[in-house]
Amino acid sequence: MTETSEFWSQLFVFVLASFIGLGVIRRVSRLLHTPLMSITNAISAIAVVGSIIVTGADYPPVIRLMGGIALFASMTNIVSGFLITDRMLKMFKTDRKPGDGGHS
Amino acid sequence: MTETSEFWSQLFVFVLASFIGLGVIRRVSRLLHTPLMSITNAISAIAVVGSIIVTGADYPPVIRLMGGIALFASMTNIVSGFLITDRMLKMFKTDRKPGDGGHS
Amino acid sequence: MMTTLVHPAYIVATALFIFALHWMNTPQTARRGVYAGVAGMALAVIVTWAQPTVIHHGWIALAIVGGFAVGVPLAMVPLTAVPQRTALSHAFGGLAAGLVGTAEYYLGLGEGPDTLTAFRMVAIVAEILLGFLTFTGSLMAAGKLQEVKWIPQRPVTYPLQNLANLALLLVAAGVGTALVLHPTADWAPHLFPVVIALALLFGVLLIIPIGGADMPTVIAILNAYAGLSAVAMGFVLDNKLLITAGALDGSSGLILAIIMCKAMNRSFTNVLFGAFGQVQQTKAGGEQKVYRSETIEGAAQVLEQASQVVIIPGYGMAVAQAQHKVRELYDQLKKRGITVRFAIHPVAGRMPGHMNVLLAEADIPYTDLVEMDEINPDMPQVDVALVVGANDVVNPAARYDKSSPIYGMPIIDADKARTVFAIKRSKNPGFAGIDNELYFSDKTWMLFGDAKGVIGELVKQLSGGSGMH
Amino acid sequence: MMTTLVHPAYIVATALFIFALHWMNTPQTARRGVYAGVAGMALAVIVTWAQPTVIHHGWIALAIVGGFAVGVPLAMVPLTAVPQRTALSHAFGGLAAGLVGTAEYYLGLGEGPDTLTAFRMVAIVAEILLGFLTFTGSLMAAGKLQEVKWIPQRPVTYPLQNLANLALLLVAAGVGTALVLHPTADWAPHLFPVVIALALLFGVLLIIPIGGADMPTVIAILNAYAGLSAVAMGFVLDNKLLITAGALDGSSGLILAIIMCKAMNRSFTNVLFGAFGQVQQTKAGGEQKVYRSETIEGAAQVLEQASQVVIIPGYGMAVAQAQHKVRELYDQLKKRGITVRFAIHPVAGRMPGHMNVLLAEADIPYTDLVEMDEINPDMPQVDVALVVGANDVVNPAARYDKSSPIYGMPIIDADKARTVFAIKRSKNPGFAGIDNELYFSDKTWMLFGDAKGVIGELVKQLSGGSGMH
Ligand SMILES: NC(=O)c1ccc[n+]([C@@H]2O[C@H](COP(=O)([O-])OP(=O)(O)OC[C@H]3O[C@@H](n4cnc5c(N)ncnc54)[C@H](OP(=O)(O)O)[C@@H]3O)[C@@H](O)[C@H]2O)c1
Ligand SMILES: NC(=O)c1ccc[n+]([C@@H]2O[C@H](COP(=O)([O-])OP(=O)(O)OC[C@H]3O[C@@H](n4cnc5c(N)ncnc54)[C@H](OP(=O)(O)O)[C@@H]3O)[C@@H](O)[C@H]2O)c1
Repeated sequence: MTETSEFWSQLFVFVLASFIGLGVIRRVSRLLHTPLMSITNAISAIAVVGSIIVTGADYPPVIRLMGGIALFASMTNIVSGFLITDRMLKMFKTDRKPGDGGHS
Repeated sequence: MTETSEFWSQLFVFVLASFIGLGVIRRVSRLLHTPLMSITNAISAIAVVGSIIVTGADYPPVIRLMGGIALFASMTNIVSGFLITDRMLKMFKTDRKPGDGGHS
Repeated sequence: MMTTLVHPAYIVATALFIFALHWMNTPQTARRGVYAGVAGMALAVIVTWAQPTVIHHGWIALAIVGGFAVGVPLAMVPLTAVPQRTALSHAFGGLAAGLVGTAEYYLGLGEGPDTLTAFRMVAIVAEILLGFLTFTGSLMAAGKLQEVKWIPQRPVTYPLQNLANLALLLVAAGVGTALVLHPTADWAPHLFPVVIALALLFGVLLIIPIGGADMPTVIAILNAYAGLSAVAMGFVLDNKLLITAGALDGSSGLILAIIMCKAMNRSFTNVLFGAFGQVQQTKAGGEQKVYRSETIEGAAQVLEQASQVVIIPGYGMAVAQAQHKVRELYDQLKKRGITVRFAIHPVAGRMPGHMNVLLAEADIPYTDLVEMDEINPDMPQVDVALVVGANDVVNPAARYDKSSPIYGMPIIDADKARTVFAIKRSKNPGFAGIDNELYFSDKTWMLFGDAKGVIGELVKQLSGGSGMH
Repeated sequence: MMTTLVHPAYIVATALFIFALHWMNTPQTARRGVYAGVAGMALAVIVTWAQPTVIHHGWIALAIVGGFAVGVPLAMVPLTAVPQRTALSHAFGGLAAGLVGTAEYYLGLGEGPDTLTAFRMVAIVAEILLGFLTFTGSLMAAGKLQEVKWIPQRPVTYPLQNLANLALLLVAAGVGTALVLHPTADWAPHLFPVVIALALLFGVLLIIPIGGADMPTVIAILNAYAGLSAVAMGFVLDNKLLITAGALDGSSGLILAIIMCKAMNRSFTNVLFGAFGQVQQTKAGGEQKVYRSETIEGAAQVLEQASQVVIIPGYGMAVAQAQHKVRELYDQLKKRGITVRFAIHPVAGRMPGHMNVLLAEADIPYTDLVEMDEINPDMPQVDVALVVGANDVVNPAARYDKSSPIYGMPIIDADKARTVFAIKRSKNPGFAGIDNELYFSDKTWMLFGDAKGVIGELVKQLSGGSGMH
């Protein structure tokens, strides 16, 4: 598969993914816009796969160092992103149970 | 790009496209399920692009003949599919205008 | 130049197709959807035709002209024939996919082994299997719907049928695998036609045991197959536009099939292997219960007195082509300040959305077409429920009679209305082939006769009588 | 083996991510969404780590441990700090993208010209530009939201600012183009850091002129940038999982930004280049109109008499952390059989959904949180509208005063209620920096003081008084 047609197939994926993104996000409940922000953070930290390769492959240390920092940054987003999302979502209840639902 | 990874990128596209398809079709108005059937017919006749290549390229006549028949078949679907869809959709009105809206 | 243009063009076409289906979500934007679809299609065709590899143009032009010559009349069929037309177009789609797949295989043979990689062969075999079985299967379905003489309407069943079909499928799969493993073996070119033959045969056998009335569901499933065959072609040609369009088509077929099965409270397997239509044969005929029929005059008077009328159309209205008469009735009643609404059951008629299209054709505002779930709560307040050639979709047995084949299927609560008029020609049952106690209820009055005729009479009465008011 | 496993794994991960966002469409399924997201992420990480090309594991493990060490505490921040945390995570995301892009470039240099094709270079340059400007930009935004000393809250403007920024952008683009055309020229490796520097600088300059209160919108836009940089990385690494996830992130940022701008009736350009917060400076201070304030006792009595109470929370409730007190008030009133609902304005607070999260934290059932459009029709029947630290979102000037900066922004019709109580600390204006005539209307009574304190008092009154009923 030639280099250009590779680009086009990537662009193709990007277009389809954007359609899905716009379609799905538009239907996210307004109640959950704050958690939405944090979960998309976490998901876009999928960039971590790129940094894993760079960090772990047999490359010059300086390169691998860059990868390592990137990996650390992404990992932070993943962990904090998912955790805080779940923490917020835990709070949403229909019927009030006495006591508090996860004060911070 | 290797042959297998080409396959995977096609599968990837297929998965994304199915997500879009299910998402979009589920929201089609119940009023329009009959026109929906005919317009999807027409759209899936995009297979025409395959037959155009086969028919027009410098291939042995028997191959090109198969392509030609396929092209004819797809073309029929495109034409009749879009035409009948539009014919049906023309009929849907909110406020009645006297006289008929496209009797057949 | 053209070769580079093809990629962006295909992306644009894909986007246009997605918008086309997206805009079908409301009648206001639906026609825009058609234009988007046409634009995408035109773009794709032109760009492809302009490819440098395309050097012979005669046949292409010829095929396109032929496509128009056949396509235009095919688009003019009466709306009652839409199911057949749809089936036919699936046949064409399957054929196209099968032929291109075949061509690709023999081309690959010419170019030598490296082109026919295992993965490519899998795609090709899948393409021809799906393509050709959709071809014959859809032809059979179209035939049954068109009620062609030599195609048996009633399900044809024989012992071990499903087993036989399964065996056939396995053989086809086996031969296919052989081809995948040794695509260039000298016996391969001769084995390939065998796969085609098996696929064609399988398509026929798949449809034979299914009753004519189940065809709409089958058509939706064949629709999904046709879509998948287009996807397979996309894999063979590494064309993502094909893959996407095929997937869209496939999802549509799948979703419609599911909706129908849900609304009929049946499962896929039951539709495909249940030989459902048989019930029709066994149960039909011989009711001894008493119908009470009403005269046109009487019915007309009751209608005039009503303030809330709900018309429940069914397959019978389609058969009788009564929608235009129904509209005249609608006008007459409206003139008298009576609120008239139509109760639309998801599977009334013989295809999804059947009633909506017919009534829209008769120029009835779609704002007066109410879905089952919305109208049922109001039924108790309704003075007159006028059942026009509907049967199963108003059969109360679906609510409680566990033995009934339609048990559990949601229905329109016609029996909750104060008075019910039911128009049908005879004492014969409907699609499900079972009695409908609604007709024997003491609030129901039958108006026997062809729907078109009966309603025509009603209109005459009302228009005639209307002067004296 | 692992190399073949990576493709299906990535496809599954993609699907899981899509489901994760899909399930966010209702609170019932939202948590399932989180689990799906975690599963997809774990799958992707494990499979990638298991790739044969990955031979050094020490640093990876270290970085992951570090990620947890920093990530867990970051997830424990108080909800009022969520905007800052979000901004910070965009900074991290941008940094990661930028670094990987840089690494890829220098790796490519090593492998020779054929790897650094034009298209690949475009992707790399886009990645580092987006990545690094998102990095510094988000840091600035976080700083402004955290109200860090040495980052000016108020917009910093200077003549020809936008022009200067534009020029800078053009320079960066120019240098980038040079790199794309001659990626392996001997000056290229030295020019590359220049692009990085420019991107970092641009990120700072982009944020400086924007007022602290506009940060939420800016954050959403930076969110979109972060997503796009992930997409660019996907292009560089030819990784479709990255492209998809990035696109999902990008759409989310875009849509949230649009929602906010719509609800504030402002345009993107106005937010980005309008230096909006300035208004705050010019208009703030010096109202001469008369406020009529009410005593806690009085307010408590009126509340007790009411049968319909609507609480309208705003940024002030967040600042005061008053949500738990608000809940106690809610309980007190409910005990008396009073219907209490919360009117949620789409941009109340400082981020989308801000109020919902705070009230949910206080364990108030989200079924009592009503959106603006739903509650407004009921406002005339409401006995008491209790405004808790909200200002702009209840400012009637938005309806008619063309000169007002919030003109045209949809508001909650607090002024339509029979009686209005407004809790705020001072006579200072809100985010938009303008007077709010609602406070001077003859049906409004001010309860000056910190929201937490005031509501606490109210609750004391009611709980104390409740005995006598
Ligand atoms: N819509 C779909 O997608 C779909 C798909 C598959 C299956 N089905 C099935 O089709 C059935 C549809 O229910 P339905 O109530 O609409 O139709 P139905 O149950 O098939 O009943 C149609 C009725 O119309 C009467 N009729 C036929 N021709 C007539 C004419 N010219 N004038 C007056 N009456 C006439 C028939 O009685 P006479 O013969 O006595 O006149 C029959 O009782 C359901 O069982 C559904 O499951 C629908
Ligand atoms: N939500 C978003 O996504 C978003 C994004 C960007 C911009 N915005 C803007 O932010 C604004 C939000 O409107 P809003 O009405 O929620 O907030 P606001 O207009 O900013 O008003 C907040 C009010 O709360 C009062 N307050 C502050 N601290 C308080 C405390 N501790 N106790 C009691 N009262 C306190 C303030 O008055 P005192 O200082 O006198 O106490 C102020 O009047 C809108 O203009 C919106 O456009 C929102």
